[in-house]
Amino acid sequence: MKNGDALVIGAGIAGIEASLLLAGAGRKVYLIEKTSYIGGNVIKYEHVFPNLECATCMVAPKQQELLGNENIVLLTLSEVLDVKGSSGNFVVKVSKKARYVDLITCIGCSACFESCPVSVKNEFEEGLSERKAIYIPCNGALPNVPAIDTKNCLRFTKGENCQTCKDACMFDAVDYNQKDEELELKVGAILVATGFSQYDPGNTPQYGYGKFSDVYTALELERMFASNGPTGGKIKLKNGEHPKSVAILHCVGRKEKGYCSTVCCMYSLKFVHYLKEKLPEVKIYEFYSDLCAPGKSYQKFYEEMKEKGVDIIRARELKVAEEGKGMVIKSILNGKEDSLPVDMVILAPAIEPREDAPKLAKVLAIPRDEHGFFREEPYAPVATPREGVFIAGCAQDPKDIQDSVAQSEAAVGRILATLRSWKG
Amino acid sequence: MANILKISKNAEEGLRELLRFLLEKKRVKAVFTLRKINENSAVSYSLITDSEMLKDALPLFPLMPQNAGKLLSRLTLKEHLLEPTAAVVRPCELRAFIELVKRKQGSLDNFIFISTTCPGTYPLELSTNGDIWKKLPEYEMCVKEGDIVPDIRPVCQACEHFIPYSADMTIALIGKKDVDKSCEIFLNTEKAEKLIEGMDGELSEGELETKEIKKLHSKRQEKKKELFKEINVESLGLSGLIETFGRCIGCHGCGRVCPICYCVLCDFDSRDYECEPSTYESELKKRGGMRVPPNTVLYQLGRLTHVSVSCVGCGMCTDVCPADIPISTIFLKVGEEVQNLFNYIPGKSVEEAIPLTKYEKEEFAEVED
Amino acid sequence: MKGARVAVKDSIEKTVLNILSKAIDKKLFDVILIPIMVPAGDSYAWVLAQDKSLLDSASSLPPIMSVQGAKALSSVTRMGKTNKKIAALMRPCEIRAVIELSKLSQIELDNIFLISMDCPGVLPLKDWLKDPTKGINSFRKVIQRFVDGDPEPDQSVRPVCTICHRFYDSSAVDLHIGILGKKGEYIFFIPHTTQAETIFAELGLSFKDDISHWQNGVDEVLKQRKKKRSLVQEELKPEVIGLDKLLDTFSNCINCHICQSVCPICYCRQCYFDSDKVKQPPDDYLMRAESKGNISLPPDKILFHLGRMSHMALSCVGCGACEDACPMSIKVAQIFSLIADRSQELFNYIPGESLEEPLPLRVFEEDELHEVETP
Amino acid sequence: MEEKIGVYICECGPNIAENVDIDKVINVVSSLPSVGIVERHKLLCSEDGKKFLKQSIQEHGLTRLVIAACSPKQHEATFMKVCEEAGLNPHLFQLVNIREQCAWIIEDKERATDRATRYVRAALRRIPYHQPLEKREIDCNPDVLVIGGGITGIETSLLLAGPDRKVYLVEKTSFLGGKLREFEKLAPGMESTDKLLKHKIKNVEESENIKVFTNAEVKGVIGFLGNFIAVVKTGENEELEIKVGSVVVATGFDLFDPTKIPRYGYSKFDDVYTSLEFEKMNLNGKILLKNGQPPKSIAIIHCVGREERGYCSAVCCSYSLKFARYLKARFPDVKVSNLYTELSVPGKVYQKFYEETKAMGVDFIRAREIEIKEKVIKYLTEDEKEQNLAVDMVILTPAIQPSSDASKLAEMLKISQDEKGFFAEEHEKLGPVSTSMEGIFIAGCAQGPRNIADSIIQAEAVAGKILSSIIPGKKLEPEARTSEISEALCIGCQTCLEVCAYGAIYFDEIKRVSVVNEILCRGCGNCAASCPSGAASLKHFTATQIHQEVVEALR
Repeated sequence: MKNGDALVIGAGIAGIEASLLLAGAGRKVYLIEKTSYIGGNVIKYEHVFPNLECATCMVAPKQQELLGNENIVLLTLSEVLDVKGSSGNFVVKVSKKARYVDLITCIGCSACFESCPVSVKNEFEEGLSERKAIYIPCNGALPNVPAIDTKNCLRFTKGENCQTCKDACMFDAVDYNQKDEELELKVGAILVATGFSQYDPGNTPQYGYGKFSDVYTALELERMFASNGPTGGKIKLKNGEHPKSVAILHCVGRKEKGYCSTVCCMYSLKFVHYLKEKLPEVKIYEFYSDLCAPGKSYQKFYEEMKEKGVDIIRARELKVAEEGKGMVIKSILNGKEDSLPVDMVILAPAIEPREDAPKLAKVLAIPRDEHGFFREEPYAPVATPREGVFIAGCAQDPKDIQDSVAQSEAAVGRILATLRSWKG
Repeated sequence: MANILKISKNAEEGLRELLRFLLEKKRVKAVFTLRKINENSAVSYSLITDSEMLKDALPLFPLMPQNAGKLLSRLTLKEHLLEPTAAVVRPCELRAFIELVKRKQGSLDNFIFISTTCPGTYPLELSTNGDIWKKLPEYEMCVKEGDIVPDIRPVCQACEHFIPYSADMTIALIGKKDVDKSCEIFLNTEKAEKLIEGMDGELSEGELETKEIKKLHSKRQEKKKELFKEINVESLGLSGLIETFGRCIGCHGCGRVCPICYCVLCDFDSRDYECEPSTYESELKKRGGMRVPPNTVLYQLGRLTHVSVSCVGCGMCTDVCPADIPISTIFLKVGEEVQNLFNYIPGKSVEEAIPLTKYEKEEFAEVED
Repeated sequence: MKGARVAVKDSIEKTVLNILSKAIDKKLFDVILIPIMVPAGDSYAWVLAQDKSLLDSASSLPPIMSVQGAKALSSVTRMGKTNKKIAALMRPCEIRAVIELSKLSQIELDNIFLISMDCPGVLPLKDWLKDPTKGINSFRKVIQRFVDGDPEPDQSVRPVCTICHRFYDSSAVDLHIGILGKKGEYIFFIPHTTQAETIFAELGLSFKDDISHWQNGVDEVLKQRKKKRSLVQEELKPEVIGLDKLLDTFSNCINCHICQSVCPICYCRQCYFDSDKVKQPPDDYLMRAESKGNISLPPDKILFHLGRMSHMALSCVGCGACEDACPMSIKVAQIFSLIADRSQELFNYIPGESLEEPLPLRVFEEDELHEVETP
Repeated sequence: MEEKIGVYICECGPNIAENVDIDKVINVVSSLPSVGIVERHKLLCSEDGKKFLKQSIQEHGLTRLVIAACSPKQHEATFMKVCEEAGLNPHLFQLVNIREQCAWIIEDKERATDRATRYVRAALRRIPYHQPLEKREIDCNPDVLVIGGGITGIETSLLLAGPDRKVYLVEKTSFLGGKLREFEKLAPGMESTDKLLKHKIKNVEESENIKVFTNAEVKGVIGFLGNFIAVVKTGENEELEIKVGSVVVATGFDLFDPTKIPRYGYSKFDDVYTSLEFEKMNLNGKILLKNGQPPKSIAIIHCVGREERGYCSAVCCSYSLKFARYLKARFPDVKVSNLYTELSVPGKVYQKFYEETKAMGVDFIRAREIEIKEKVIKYLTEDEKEQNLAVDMVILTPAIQPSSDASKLAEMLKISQDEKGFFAEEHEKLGPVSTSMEGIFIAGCAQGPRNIADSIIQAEAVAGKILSSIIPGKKLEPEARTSEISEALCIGCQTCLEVCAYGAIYFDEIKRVSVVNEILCRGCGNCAASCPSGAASLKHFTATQIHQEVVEALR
């Protein structure tokens, strides 16, 4: 008898959608998430193109539904160690790190981390703000239950007998005795929806990332604009002033990676709305090579953003250089050298596979393509050569939210079609 | 013989005094009466809880912006009053309310009814053009003399039920030469006597039904005959009705202001009376023409059958009719006929069942062949 | 635009009726919906006239508007389209109401042929009823003054008629009869649909004549009216700005809701404010009374008017039926058309102007009404 | 029966307890009519909190329940479940938010307490008017109607069809496979189409669970999720009635008509072809000029109609590259020039495909204001220079647009179209293949221009949605808080139909009234809000309930 249950790796929008559908079909779903929260990258975006809808508001209902669904076992702080067996009969070994906070008794009142003495950079906020050693990544994160970061907690690093968080908690939900676990799960199918990483612009020095203080990545701007972000939605330069002119550079790393990341043009245009909403006076320049606006609704979005007031410049050989006290964008414009002073630069870096993709590929014994994304079967875009293992979202190929959701629904289609006759 | 409380102030001031007393002594929670509500001296029924507000109250103002019966029903339709409330209403309004209560459209609980021997009310248009204020002196004169007040509503001039039947207190007005100096409050119930305990003013005994009242009664009867003659209501056949109601514009305003028309949705506004294509097609075949919207006279006849047994002749309908149709006169006549048939006086007593709701073995012998 | 110039015989009315009865003879229409004098001679009623003899007592421009024509037509077709070919001769404001009601599925326009006529206004019902025979004569003068092109409207008509700026044809009508421009010697038949052209061609009308006389006539009057309208409305404004003023203005209201029941646009079977939903337990009213020391009854006088306003203002055609029927002589129509003008402007919507234009509140546009957004 | 209302106030640890004087609230509330019991609890949403709640509901025999705690978003569902377990109809319960809307936002404890008391009083005033709404269950037909026999329709059918699920595949032409049949190869892999298509078609034709109708047309569809009845006119001109639970629209696309833009000279000059015409020529192995000669120089014009249609058709760039490869393969030294505006090669594979094609000696020219003359093309370069390009064959890549019968279909299925005429998805981000009509799905180019891989994804996505929502034997549980329309009061203006986003209201032509289909209704309340006479009302949110609540809150 084969097993109809499923394992979903990655609790981003693709993973969430797939889990909900599978659970709806009456299948038991194990949802493995590396971090302590669900929602992946989408919850970092205040607004999403082309409707400029609030992303967190958009996903929250699905997150709530997921947390409340009895068919779904959510395993946060977890990773897949090993997969044995074959389609319909996988045996998966999962390591689950302790959260040290009880998911049921904690009500997310935040009393605990207010009292924590440790302060470190908050990776969720792209390091633009600090967090405690017991923390939730941002307001509104779900599950609304903090986790202890053992790499920084005095108790776990220095062995000190600090228990301010435990004392601060009225429900005594903090439990230092929780242990990391290893679980063995039996499932019939596996869906990989581990998402993407952002190309590190440091690898392309000409963009001056890290060199100039006011050169930011797309994700950094997203958080800066986010109302629950480090600046509470204020867009400011390092010197605390508002930028008067901003350059947005497309295709950062496209040449190096050798592919177009599909979504940069659209979100870069979305930034026009971000900037104009907060700073109506700001001058904006978009430097791009080829406009990528495929599909029925993106051209319109392009035109709407254009109307908000932005110079869209097609240029080559972009460089961010120093001139006087400020920055300039050097480029080749219609064959001529050109130079434009700006006081903020936003980079649209390529989308690339996650660092741990190779490891996971190995564990799952599925191939990756030349760029390191998981490789689909020809004209079976969610299938891998290993029967019973499926892929969806940006783990397979750069794509926008709509296509990620579609692909995760597609994966569910495949899974349910193959596991149809087997007991759920 | 009934007990009387006499206050040496003019009737209206005295009544205000009484109301103030009731409010301040917390004998009642609220007072329902006519009140001047703004500088345009618009007068409207109001529910007053703060005795201060009584200064603008005009409890005896000769105007009926709405039939109070309808308002009291609106007030107590959902639940009965939990605390005592004094309502100053005209006899016909009180009767209307009682008719409504019989139909479960309100509740008498915790009401204290204060009424008057009613000289009648002026048509609404006199209040809109302000003339009503000029007429007040003449009104007071006729009241003292016990005459029919000129220019009041036609049906008021013909009203025989101007003595309240079931009021707790009655302010004697008609034929009282000293209404401008003293206020006679007849205490008809024990409840009434309890309520005024401790109020200044002299207690005495007396009769409400004076000879002036009887005089006025017969004057009104005469007037009624004239009124009916004017539109020779007796000889109004169907054709007559069609003629009279011919100018009806179908606004159903008469029904909307009629205290007895209590339906949530009038049958004649309901889907059942919509005109299907087939309806007028056959009509056209038969007659070659058809008036639309249809049912103009049918509506009036329908209302007549529904209302006449309980019509209290308050005259609201005529007053609001945009087409100046003497509806109330016709209803008064038909009402009288029907009510006599059952010797039923609408709103006289809450115990008396509505004729159409009870069946007696021996009835309508006269209509059997 | 071209039209047919028709010489007036006896009177404009006779000329028009004459042509209509011909139309019946020729079976171009089965029925004419037209105001006909009631037996008592003291009013006009809408009649579906199939037998053309009925037209003898009909009137193309009756002195009064006893019932708003749109109400008559909707009572005929609300339950479904008619199989008879009906020609309806109405005033422009009635036609406009017809168009609005058809958008609200209260009128089924299949087989209905709409004819409108330049309108000098109507007499207030009450005035008329004082002496109908006198009324007929005085209204003749009103018409004459109008066709003579005197831009100043006769003051004996409804107040809103004196400031009416839509007294001519709406583009949604099939045929319009222009009586302005030629001092009543000629009138103009102006077709808006090919159907109109073919039908009236049968009656020997050819639409080749120049109608600039009529157009000029309309423009003349229109100029004056627009001025007067804004003037009068400016004077009215102080009476309605702010809730207190509004309360005063409506303080005489006795809540009879006749304004609503005669309003062609108020098409609800039962008004929300007559429904059980507005009836509350006594302590509701007591509570409200206590908060101010008193409460005037019924409690939702002003609420009713505001509610009605918000429901129908966008479609209000300013016919004045409400004001005419108000037993308390409140300036309902004048106030409503003042509000209506503003709200219709907001959506640049002209009620009854075209059948295609959807009702503003039924269409959603992503960026609309920015002017009312709070930044 | 005697009403007995239970009131439970959650301390939510310090969250509420610290900012609200709960005892004070209890004092006020206890005296209110038909309040049976008032209690406080440390944390009602906790396990023992829920147990406590369940017990006290049963012990005290409560008939209605008011809980003052956090936002309904947080725990309404939680407590409704407890009610069910305790045997109390969950709609006889009202959750009062005294945390987010009170304790957390009002500094001053006294004010917060007063506010909390008001809210609880308001709830107590409202709850007597609650109706015990019942859950309903309806049968649900698992079978599927797929409209359109292209690759998308085929893929969907194959995934869905099974012993427990019949699929009816309706194709208007005489064959399956759609436009794909005319493509020799597929970009970017340049695999032969047959490899992909042939066996799929075979599988469809052999499957006993898929009934294929060719030369057929769907005449009408009525019903709702789980219970549709479709009328199909078959090739034999008979009309069949088919019962299905869901409908998939995969009707593909049409090409923009280039004659609409005269400057492209289509149908004016010889040897100007559309992409589909060229695919056919290539498939038949004769890419020849009208004069029978093989072409020496060919221009591929991109973005034909992009401006007019107002969107990028997503696939033209990549198939233009494919065309270049076709040509290079047949005539190694033919000159191929791509005249493009923006090169759109999204995703991990197409850039390479482009670079390799370019390396084969294919020209790429960024050109504007293209005008085609006899055997020559005039255009403006990037730096505004006029150029002439002599070619003997031109291939136009016209925009992808909705198929001609889209509007007819949309009307029949009551699904909406976007401003470009494609079928509109339920939600641009989260509902790419769903529509506003539950049970009706869209996939492939019918929803918007996309390539084959993405069309297949959507086909699979539809399968995912259907397989996970319509399970053989499983009943549907429609929303209980639906709206209702009073037949007596409705006057048939149909405003409600216009504002209903779920097609849940239909008009009864005979009675001339609007009627709510309670299975489709999601209880959004649009109809209730827009009905001028209040004939439409929303269960559990009736005018009276809301009025009572508001009045008490303001008292």
